[in-house]
Amino acid sequence: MKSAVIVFPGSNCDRDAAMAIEKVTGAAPAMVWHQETELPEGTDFVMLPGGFSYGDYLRCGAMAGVSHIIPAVKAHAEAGKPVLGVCNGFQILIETGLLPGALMRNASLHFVCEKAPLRVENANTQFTSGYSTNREIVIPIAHHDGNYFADDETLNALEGDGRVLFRYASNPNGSARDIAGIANERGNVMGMMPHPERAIDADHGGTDGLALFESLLGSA
Amino acid sequence: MTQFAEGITQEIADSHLPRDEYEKAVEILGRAPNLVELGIFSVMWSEHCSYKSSRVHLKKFPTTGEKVIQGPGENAGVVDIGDGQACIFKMESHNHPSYIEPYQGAATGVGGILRDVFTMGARPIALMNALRFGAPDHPKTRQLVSGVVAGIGGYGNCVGVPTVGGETNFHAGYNGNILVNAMAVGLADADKIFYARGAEPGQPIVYVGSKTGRDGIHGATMASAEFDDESDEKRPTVQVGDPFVEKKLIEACLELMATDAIAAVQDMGAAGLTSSSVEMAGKGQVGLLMDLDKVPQREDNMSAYEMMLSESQERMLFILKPGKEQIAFDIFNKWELDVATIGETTETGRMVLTHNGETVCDIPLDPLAEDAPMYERPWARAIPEPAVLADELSQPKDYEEAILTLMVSPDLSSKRWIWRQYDRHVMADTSASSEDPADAAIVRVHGSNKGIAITTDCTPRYCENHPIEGGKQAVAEAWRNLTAVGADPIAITDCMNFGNPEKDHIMGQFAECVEGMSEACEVLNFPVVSGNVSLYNETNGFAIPPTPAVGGVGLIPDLSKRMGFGCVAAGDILMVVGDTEGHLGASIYLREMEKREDGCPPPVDLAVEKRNGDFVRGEIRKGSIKACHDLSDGGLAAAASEMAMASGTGLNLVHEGDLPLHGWLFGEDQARYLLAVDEANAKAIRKAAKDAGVPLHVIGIAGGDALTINGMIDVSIADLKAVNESFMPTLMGEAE
Amino acid sequence: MKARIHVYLKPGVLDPQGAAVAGALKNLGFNEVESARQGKLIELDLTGDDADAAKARVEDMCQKLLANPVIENFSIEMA
Amino acid sequence: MKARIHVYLKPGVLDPQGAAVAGALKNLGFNEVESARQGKLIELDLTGDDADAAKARVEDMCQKLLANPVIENFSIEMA
Ligand SMILES: Nc1ncnc2c1ncn2[C@@H]1O[C@H](COP(=O)(O)OP(=O)(O)O)[C@@H](O)[C@H]1O
Ligand SMILES: [Mg+2]
Repeated sequence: MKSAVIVFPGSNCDRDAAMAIEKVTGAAPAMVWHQETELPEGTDFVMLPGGFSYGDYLRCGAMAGVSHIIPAVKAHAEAGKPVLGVCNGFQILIETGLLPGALMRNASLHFVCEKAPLRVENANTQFTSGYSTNREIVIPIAHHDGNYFADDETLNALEGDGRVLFRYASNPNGSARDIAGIANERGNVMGMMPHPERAIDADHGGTDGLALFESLLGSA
Repeated sequence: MTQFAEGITQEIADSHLPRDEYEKAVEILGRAPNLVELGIFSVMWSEHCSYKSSRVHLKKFPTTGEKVIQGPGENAGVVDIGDGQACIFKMESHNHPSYIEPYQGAATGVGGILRDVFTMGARPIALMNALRFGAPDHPKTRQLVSGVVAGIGGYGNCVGVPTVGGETNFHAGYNGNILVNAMAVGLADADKIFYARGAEPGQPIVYVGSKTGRDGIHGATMASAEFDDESDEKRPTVQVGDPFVEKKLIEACLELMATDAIAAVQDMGAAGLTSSSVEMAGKGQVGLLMDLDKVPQREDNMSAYEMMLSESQERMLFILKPGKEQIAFDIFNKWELDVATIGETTETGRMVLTHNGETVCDIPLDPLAEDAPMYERPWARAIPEPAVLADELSQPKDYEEAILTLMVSPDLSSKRWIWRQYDRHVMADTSASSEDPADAAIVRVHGSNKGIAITTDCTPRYCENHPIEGGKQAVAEAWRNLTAVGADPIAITDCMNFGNPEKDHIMGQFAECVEGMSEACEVLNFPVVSGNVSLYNETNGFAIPPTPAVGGVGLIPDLSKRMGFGCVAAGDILMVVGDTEGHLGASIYLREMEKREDGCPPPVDLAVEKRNGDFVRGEIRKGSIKACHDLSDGGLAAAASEMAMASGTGLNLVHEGDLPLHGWLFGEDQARYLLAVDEANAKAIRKAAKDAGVPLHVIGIAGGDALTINGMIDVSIADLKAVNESFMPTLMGEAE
Repeated sequence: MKARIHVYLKPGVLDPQGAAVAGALKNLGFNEVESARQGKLIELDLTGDDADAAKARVEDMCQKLLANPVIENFSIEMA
Repeated sequence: MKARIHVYLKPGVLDPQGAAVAGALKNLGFNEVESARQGKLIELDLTGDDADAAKARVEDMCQKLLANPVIENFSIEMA
C-alpha cells in the first residue's frame, strides 16, 4: 500500500497524518509538496491533512483547492482510488468539488477544540469497515469552520445513499443533521472534520481513530 | 548649551530621550544625533530593550546549574533534557498592545515568543498563556477577554503549535492594564542551538520574512510608557500578525538551520531591525553596514527612521557565512517569503546605514550597548501585614455554600470557555493539557517516552501583601506543580509585570519579588534561564498588583509514570502531605467570604517545600500513588473539589484536632499535596513518610458522589460541576 | 486600474456571522435590525488600461478562486 | 430599508488576507494583479423609513460593533 500526504503552505497536521499512516502500514507515506503536478508512481492512497492552508484566508481550503497538485489528486479520485481529507483537508476537498456542500463558520463563531463523541453511521465502506454501524467513538476536533451546510436535496441524497459516515453525538458546530464526515457517490473520497490521526495512541487522544486507517490500509 | 542636528528641536529630542540620556548620546557621537540616530538611541535605551531599571536586580537571579546550556542573554533559555536533546523556552509580555487591540495584541504576542524560540533552532512544541484581566463586572472586561482569547487561539492554532495550558485571574487591579504573558517551549538537538553571537566581519546580513511597513513604530518605547486616558488616541499603527507567514517562517528557518549556512540569527522583535542588528553586532563584536534601500518594503517612500523602528511582525535577520546566501535564497523562495541581502558585517565597530545613497546613521556600537543607561532607582520595602489565622475569624454559617462560593469564584472557576478555543492536540504529542486533571501540562518528546512538563504560576495577591513571600511562592508553586505530575523540575522563565518603577514602593515590589524568587530558585535548584520585564503597567496612577509570572519546565523520564488527579476509586485512602496551620491571610476564602484582601500570605518554608516535594515525586516514581494534586488557591477544599469533579468519585474527609474547620479546609499553607492511595499501599507510604520525616496525614476515604466533611457537610459532584462551569459562560454572556 | 468585487452568500445559504451580527446589534438596543448578511469586499490593483478586457479577467478570477459558486454570488465594479 | 456597509482596513495596516489572495491569483497566472485588499461587506435590513435617521443609527452601529476603530474604516450606503 503506497500512501501520499499532500503538504500545502500552512498545513500543520501533515506530520500527524504521516505518523498514523506509518503506524498502520509500517511504511512512511510520501510527503508531496503542493507545487508538484504528479503523485509518486503507484500511489494507492492520498491524504489531505489538517491545518490552515494559506492561513484559512479568503475561504478555508480555497487557495489550496487551486494549487498545482490538485489536478493529480482529482485524477487519482476519478480513477476510483481512495482519498481522505481531514479538517482542512475536508474543506479543500469541498472547494475542489470532490465532495458536496460547504463548511461554514461554527455556529458559536468560536474555534472549538474538544474530544467529540461521534456515531459511526455506515460501517460498510472502505473507510469505516473497521467499525460497526452505530458504534460510538471519541475523536478530537479542532476547527473554526466545520459547520456543514448543503441544500436539503443534497442532504437527503447523502443520507439516502449511506454517504454520511459519521455524525456528532452532540453537535459542536451547528452542522446540518449533525454531519461530521461524508463520502462521494462512488465511495472512494471521504472528508471529515474530526481528526482520526490524533486518536491512534491510548495516552494521546485515545485509539478510536486507528480503525479508520486500518479499514483503509489494512493493519501492518 | 544643548546642540541639535538640523531639523531637530528640543521637543523632538524630548520625545525620544530624557535630557541626560540625550547629552550622553551627543557625547558618544561627538556631535548631535540626527533623527534616525535619535530613534535608534531611544529604542535601544528604552526600558523594554535596555532593562535600565531592572538590570541591577535581575543580576540576583541564580542562572546556572548542571542542566543549564544557555541562561539569560539570548533569545530564550536552553536546558539539557538528556539523550543529546535540549529544551528551549521563554515567556514574554504583550500587555499594552493587548489592551489597545486585544485580538492583534495577543496574537502578535504569541508570534513574538514563538520567534524567540525557533530563532534558536528549536521546533516549537507547546504554548502557554498567563492572563490577568480586570474585575468581571468592569465594562471593558468581556470584550478584552473575548479579543485576547480569540487572538491567542487564532495565532497558535494556525501555526500548529498546541496551546496546552496557562492561568487566568480577574481582579480590579488590572482594570486599566491587563496582562497577556505568553510562553513558548521548543526542542532541539543540544549541539544544534543557534545564537545571536557568532558573527564575524565580512559576512552578509540577510533579511527574511514579511515586508517592512509602518507598523507599531515606537511600540518599544510605548511599551515603556505609562497609560493615561488619551492613550487611545496616541497609539501608533497597530501591528497585525500573520500566522500563515509565521508558519512558513518556522519551516523555512528550520530548513536553513539544518544546513551549515548560519553565523548568527536574531528575530526582529521590539524595535525590529534596530535591536536585532545591534544585538548581533554587539555579541559578535563586529560593525554593520546596511543599505536600507534593499529592505523589502510594504509601503511607498518609507523613511530610514521608519524602517529602523518599524515593528512589522514575522521578520528575521540572519548573518550568514560568506558564499552561503544562495542556500538561504532557495529555501525562502520555495516558501514564498521575502528574502534580501541588506548589508554586511564590518570591522569598523560602527553601525552605518545608507538610504537613497546617503549615509543616514553612523553610531559606534560598543557605547550604544555598554553606555546604555542603568538606574539604581530608589526603592522602599513593603510593610509586612500581620498573619490571619483561622481562630481570628468566625466560621462560615454554611460550609456547603462557602465551598460552592469558592468554586464559582473567578479565579477558581473552570476556564473551559477559554481553552476550548485553543488547539491543544495538534502535533499529536500532548499527554496532558488544560482539559486534563494534572497540575502541569505534559508534552511528549516526539518519538520518545520522555515528557516535558510545563506550568505557569504566580499569586499576585500574595505579592501585593508581601513581595518577598509572594516571589518565593510563585517559584515554589511552579516547582510543586511540576513535582505533582511526577516531573523533575529543571528551570524557569519569568515575566516580571509591575507598575511605574519611578515610584519607590513599586520599585520596592520589584526588588523584593526578585529577592524572594532568587532565594526559592537557589534552594530548589531551579535556575532562571530566560524572562522578560514589563514595567509601567499603570493607568492614571493606579498600578497593577505586582505580578512576577513564572514559567516552569520539568522532565518526566518515563511517561508511563506520569501523575494526575483523575484516577480515584471508591476505597482509596486520602492523605495530605505537609502540615496545615490554617493560614487565611490574602487567601481566596478571605476575599470571597469575608470580602477582605489583607493579611500576610502563607509563609513559604523552602526546605520543607523541597523535602515534601522530593518525597512525593519519589513515591510517584515507585507507583504507590494513584492521584496527586497540589494544594494552593482555596486550600484543601478546592483541591478536594477538583479531584472529586475530575474523577467522578466522591471524597469523604474527616477533620480531627483543634484547628478550626475553616482553617483546615480553606487555609492556603504551602508545601502541601493531596494524595489518593490504594488501600494496599497505605501502610507502606506512611512508613516511608515517617522515615523521611515528612508529615503525612490520613484525612479520609474516597467513595460516593459527593464531597463530604465529617459526615455533615455534603456537596454533590453535580452541584460542584454546575457552579464551577458557570462563571465563564455567564461572564461572556453565553450561558445556556 | 482598480477592480472592486463584492462577494455575497446566495439567498438561503446559512450565514452564521450575519446571524450573530444581527443578534449582537439587537442586544445593543438596535431593535430596527431585522436581519444582517455578511459578505466580502475585495479590491484589486491591476496593471493595464483596457477596462473591458480587465473586467473579463476579473470575472475569471472570481470563477476560479474569489467566489465559491456553490454558495456565493459576486459582482464587479471597475474604477 | 437596507443599509450596505463596507468595512476595510485603514491604509498602512497589514492585510494578510489580501496579500495571500494576491499571491494565489499570481500563481493562477493572473500576473496583472499588483495587490489585493480584503474587507467586509455587511448588509442590514432595517425597519422604519426615515433614511437619514436610520443612517445615523447605522453609523452608531459601526462605531460600537461592526468596525474596529483601531484598525478599520467604514462607509455606509442606504438603499
Ligand atoms: N526577568 C528576567 N529574568 C531573566 N532573564 C530576563 C528577564 N528579563 C529579560 N531577561 C533576559 O534578557 C534578554 C533580553 O530579554 P528580551 O528583550 O525580552 O528578549 P527578546 O529581545 O528576545 O524579546 C533575554 O535573554 C531574556 O531572557
Ligand atoms: Mg528575541
